[in-house]
Amino acid sequence: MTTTRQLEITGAGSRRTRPGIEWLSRYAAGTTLVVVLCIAAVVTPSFYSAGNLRTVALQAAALGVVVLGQTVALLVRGLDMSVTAVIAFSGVLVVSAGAPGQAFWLLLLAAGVAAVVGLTNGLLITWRKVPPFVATFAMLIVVGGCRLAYTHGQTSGSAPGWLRQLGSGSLLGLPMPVVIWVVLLIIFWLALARTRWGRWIYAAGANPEAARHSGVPVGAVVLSAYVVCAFCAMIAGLVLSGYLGYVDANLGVNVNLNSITAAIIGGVAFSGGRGGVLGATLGAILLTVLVNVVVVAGLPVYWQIIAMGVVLVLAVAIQGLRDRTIADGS
Amino acid sequence: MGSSDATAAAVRPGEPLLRLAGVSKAFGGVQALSDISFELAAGEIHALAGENGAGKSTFVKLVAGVYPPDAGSVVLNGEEHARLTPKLARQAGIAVVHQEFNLLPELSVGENILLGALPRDRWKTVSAKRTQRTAAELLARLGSTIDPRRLVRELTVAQQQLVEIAKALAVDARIILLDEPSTVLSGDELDVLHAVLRRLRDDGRGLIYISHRLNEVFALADRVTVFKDGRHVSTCDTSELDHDELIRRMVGRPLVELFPQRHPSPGQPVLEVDNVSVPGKLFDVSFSLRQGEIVGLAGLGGSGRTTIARAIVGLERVAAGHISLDGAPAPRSPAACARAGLVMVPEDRKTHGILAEHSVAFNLSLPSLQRLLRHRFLSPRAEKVMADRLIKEFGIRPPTPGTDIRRLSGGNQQKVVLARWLAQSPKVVVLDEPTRGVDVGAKAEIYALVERLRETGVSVLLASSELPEILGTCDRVLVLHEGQLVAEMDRATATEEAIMRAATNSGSATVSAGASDDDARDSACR
Amino acid sequence: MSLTLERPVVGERRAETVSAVRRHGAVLFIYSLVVILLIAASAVSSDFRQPSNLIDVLRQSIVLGLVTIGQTYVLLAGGIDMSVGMTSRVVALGTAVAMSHTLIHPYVLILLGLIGGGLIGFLNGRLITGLGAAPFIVTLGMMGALAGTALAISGGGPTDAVPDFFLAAYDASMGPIPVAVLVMAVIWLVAWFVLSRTRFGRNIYAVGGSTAVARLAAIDVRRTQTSTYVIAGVLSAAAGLFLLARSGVGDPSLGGNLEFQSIVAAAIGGISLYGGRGSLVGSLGAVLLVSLSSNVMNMLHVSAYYQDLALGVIVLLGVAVYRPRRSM
Amino acid sequence: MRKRRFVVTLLPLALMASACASAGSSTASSSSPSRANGVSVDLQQDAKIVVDTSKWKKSGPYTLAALTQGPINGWGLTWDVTMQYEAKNNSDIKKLDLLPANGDPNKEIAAMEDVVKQKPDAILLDPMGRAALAASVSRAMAAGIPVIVCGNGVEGKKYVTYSDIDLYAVAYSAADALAKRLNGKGNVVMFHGIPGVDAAETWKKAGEDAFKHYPNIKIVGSEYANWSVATGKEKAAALIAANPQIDGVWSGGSEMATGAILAFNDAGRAQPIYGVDNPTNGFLRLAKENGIKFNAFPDPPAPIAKACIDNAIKVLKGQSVKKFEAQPAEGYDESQLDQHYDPQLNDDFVPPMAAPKQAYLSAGMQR
Repeated sequence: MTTTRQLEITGAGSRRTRPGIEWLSRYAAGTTLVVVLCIAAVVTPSFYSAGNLRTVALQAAALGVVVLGQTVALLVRGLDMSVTAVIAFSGVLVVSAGAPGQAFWLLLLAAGVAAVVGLTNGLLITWRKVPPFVATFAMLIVVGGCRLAYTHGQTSGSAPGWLRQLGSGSLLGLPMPVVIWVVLLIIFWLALARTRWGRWIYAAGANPEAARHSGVPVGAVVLSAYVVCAFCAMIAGLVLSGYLGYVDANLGVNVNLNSITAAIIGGVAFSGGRGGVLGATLGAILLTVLVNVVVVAGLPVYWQIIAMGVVLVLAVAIQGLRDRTIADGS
Repeated sequence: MGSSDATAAAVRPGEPLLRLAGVSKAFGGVQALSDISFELAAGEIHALAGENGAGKSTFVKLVAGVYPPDAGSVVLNGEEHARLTPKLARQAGIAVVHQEFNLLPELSVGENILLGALPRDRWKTVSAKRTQRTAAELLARLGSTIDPRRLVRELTVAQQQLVEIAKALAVDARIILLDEPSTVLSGDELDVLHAVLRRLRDDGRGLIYISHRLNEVFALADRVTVFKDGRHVSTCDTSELDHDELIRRMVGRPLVELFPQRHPSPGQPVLEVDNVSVPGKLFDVSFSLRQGEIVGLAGLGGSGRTTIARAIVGLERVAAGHISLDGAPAPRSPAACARAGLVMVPEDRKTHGILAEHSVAFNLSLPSLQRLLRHRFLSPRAEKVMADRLIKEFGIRPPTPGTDIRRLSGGNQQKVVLARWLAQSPKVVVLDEPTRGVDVGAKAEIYALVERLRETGVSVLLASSELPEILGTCDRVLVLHEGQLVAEMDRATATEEAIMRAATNSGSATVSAGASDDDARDSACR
Repeated sequence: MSLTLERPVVGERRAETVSAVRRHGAVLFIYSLVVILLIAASAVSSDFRQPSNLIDVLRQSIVLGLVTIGQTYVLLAGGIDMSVGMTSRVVALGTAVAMSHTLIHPYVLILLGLIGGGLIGFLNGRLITGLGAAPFIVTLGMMGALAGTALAISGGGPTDAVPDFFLAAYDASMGPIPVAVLVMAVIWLVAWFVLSRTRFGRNIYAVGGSTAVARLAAIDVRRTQTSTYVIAGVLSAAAGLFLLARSGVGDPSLGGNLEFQSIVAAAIGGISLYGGRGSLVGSLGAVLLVSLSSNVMNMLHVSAYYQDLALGVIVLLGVAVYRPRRSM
Repeated sequence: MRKRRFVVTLLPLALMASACASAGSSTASSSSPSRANGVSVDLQQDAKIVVDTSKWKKSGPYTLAALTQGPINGWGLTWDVTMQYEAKNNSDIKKLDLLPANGDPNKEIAAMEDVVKQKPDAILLDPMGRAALAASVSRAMAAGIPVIVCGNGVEGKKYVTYSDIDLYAVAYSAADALAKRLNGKGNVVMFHGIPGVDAAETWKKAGEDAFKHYPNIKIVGSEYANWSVATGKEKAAALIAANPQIDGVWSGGSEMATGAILAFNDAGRAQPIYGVDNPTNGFLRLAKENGIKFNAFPDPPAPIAKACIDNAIKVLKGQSVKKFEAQPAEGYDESQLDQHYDPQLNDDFVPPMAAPKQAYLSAGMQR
């Protein structure tokens, strides 16, 4: 995933990991994805229609953008349960725009909300030592409550033209959200693998104490992770409402758990400091494909839900095998 | 003590408590132990010596039943075990006191000691009273009066060590393996530990004792067995050996000099610590450190050694006083301190020093990332060049920057932590227990590195619980006692006794205890 | 030998008081919030003051209480259970359907429901300890599987009505106090007792504190962890049955969000999400606080727009008292 | 070895789930009310039953408590605004306490218990679950407080009176009208609300029942989309991709139809004919802008909310009411769109109005 992870393969230690399991679990999301795609080819060939693939790409893009941020939060030993609220709030804020001239200010307002949410999350976690799950869940309720108080439940309005462009326009034949996603993916990959900040993120997640002793400003790094995550959610909110072209209070309801799940099945460790955005992105694609395949295949709703649960447990179980072999070996 | 008499009586005379015959163990292709034979008699303290990687830890795990041996047999109390499991080992009365404490900070002392077998009442409920009483009894047998109701996290390191040993007593262990129990202790704490261990020996128990402090081996052990590269080198009474001979057997060559030649040439004051206080830990401490000077910080555990080290690099909030670097106020955050050239190598390598899951290169480059940026991005090539250079310069083995650091030996890990900072060309380096858990060979290398640091004009503050280390490397010694600076000595006047006296605030009991330590050594050498 | 390591530490007594306050800070804070809320609401609303209302608050706290006890056990042993809400839903619906479609005696079905909850917990525990997979994800997967199962069982609609004795059980009272509240009090007591006074309870703390240490102390880590999931499963099942008694008919939307509510309640109550720290006393305070604030908002007719916000702020206040844990 | 054993433990999980699924679908609730010819038979019968309300008779003005869904969407807000306006302008009402459940049945059950302690003259209840609130209603009635149910039925029918449209009928009619416009043949996709929620399941059943009478209508997709425009659009996009020909869209709640209109536009496909119930102002706007052909059957919050209050006062005055007070729910199509669509109000508003427009505007529903 990152350069350091690749370097590790040259390690001289004698490990009792079985290469098959090692390989399988490293690419658990990828292998599961291939399996799902093969099943889809047999069961529902229409999955592969150009129109559907475009749909999948669009949906994966919105989730994918959040997953990037979620990955960073997970890398610093945290997680962000408040992304859903940020998605919905930023979508509502920007779309309830009246005059087109206000676009800039509304965008600024949405960015402000993301910054405040990210900073509050970060401060609660770094300064008050609140467990990330609880801190961000509290923020989920608060931001959701703020949205209700601000809008009085009213989320009416049409997406302005520029936002429509952002959500459903095309660039070089690619859907705009996909372009945004890929650009962000490259930025995140570079930032994590090839910048000082990225190293700090990994260090702060792998061993905060050691990182602090190595001159890493751990508090600021963790704080930045949550701000980054909130901004990703905000961007996803804009993309989603642009794609929708309509305001919806339920925007992004499933994204919370889906983004965490995608990152985890993509090989990002709950315990921090391990994994990367490429794997997490594979996880996001797997999840989106899975949701789409069960719809296209016309499975009854309870089978849809059960299938998702089982695939999830399987993917994590494969990773579990690897962690266990590592634990046994050391 | 009635119960200990019973224990002694249970051992059949003539038969060793533990006997290993021709035991071998390999991991992957690596032979960790080959053809080891070993005997532990009742009522002896048997030291195990050897460099890191000699197979001591494997030996401990083998006896504890964690690993089954590939060949050979383990005989416990005259009974042969082909497949010893942790459970069987426990039942046979084997207990291990590990190098890292295995205590639960959120539970009470009593619960920690009796964990897994808490005494119960008629109704199968855990009896708080009996837990307390039993734990207090066990602690009393170790000569301690720690309140069993206190939470472990509230104890000092030395007290935690006693709790660890009390755990072994709780299961009425007849064979106690102690894996470097003394590394965190100093001075009178060490004396207490030794007294406790002797008492256990006199009870008729067998103790296997691993330590890198050779003085201790001579002071405490009846016999010593030396391992090298997984092989048994020798077993003999400590009285048959002397210091140099033991080292020779361990390293396989005579060690000319553990400490390097010192070349002190102190310059201008670099670091000024002025009336610094940290609430509850440190009171009004003042001293200064000059360029190219190595100053030792001595004191008992909990005396504020580590606190002052942490305060200097911004890891402790200073309530009063000033710290200045080159005449200007020193930065107050660890990150800013690092940028200003004020760095610390922490005591606890595993939790504070290394990123275990990452590569050597990752660990080496962490503080120097700024210098690896090419057009704002990290250059993998620059990183590799730097890592290769440092690995070569510091003799880090294996010399592969991509290896996960957790696969390196303790000494090599410590070299990585040191090398990380040298790449930064710092002004002041604070070392906290730099050789803890490091073998003799690596120790010498680390001392040489410290001396080299000084030669490049770096000032070093060395906090250590090992007095020979302080005396062997430092130009000046500061002694702390309960958060206060109680003495300052230069190289010429400092002796172990003088430091000890200051560190204990000249408590007469401790001095005499120190003397008894010497007596013990004398008798062993005779 | 008169050697001792007991050296007086500077300001020890004061430090001990401080540490005691700090140790129980979260719990003290929660109970003071409860008291403040009680006093403030009593001063403002006469409806709130009525003893019958306060008893109602207690009864309303039962569902969350049951689930939170289970969640507390799981969290203390170092796990997390996201499937508790759906467990209660599946058990409630399954029992309701079985009561009207089989001839098995309802009492037996109630027992079977509890056993079913335990089995779900057992499966969670085995998957987590056996595969070494992250508890969050395993139980999340279980939550999905159970949600689907609940839909399949109910066919999406309400089930038949349950027998009358079941409803009566909810309404039964001894004097002014509902039997359900008394039973709940007993469950809290037993749960607290088991956790603090039995070997099993102390083992849970040990496992949550450090699996390595627990293993060295000859504690069966896997069994201990699995047991906590079983307990959570059984208690969630009980919560589901209680929900069923409250509604009289199995509703396929029962038990939603209980997983989040229980985790947040436990966390507010001072249970460490990293395991090994906290007590049921804190959890109880948090459950009371949540039930109380919802009741107060109903009594004071707080606008719907601001109810969520108010609840969120209370949660934030509750968790913001966290303090850095002193490391060893 | 151990690991393999645990992988095997996954199988029972899957088996258990599938067993439950198959067992469940066969034993699925039999308690569903009797229905025939596109209407709920039991409600038709209830509409003939006259309830004697003399035992509730009291002199006014009255204190009422209303447990509502809450403003989590336009439907709920329209409801609340209407009730609040009525409460302020009806001289028979001294006080109306509005307790929104924000969609959560557990919260509503707790609120019921709280309210019973406050002893209002009557409780007006929009139940968040037919089943979930059943016992609560009996308990309130047992405590001597008349419960007037509106907006959704309650199992057991222990309430005094129930005012609503026939939920089953509107969805059935929407499907029936759609099928007729398709001349009884073609490919249709169906959208439903939240799985397990009453209205969604009732409407789903109604739609399926209606289409059963048209053998040449093929259901090519049937998806839950949580009454969310966003989810509706996502699912519609997947179904559009999977099916080259879609002639009709039936949506149990117009939110998913709204999403489908957007999805068809994005895919560049011709818009199908829509059959929806509960048309929102937003659906009507998009229908107007895109020239959509549709049949819509309202589930109008404002008139039902008003009727709810009126019936409560009738009960308290001792006037007779029916067990089921049916509210009018006349369907309409695109030709009557302008009579229903109000461009001054926003997308969330659900027409028609039962209070003056100003009340809705000042509640934040202006466009």
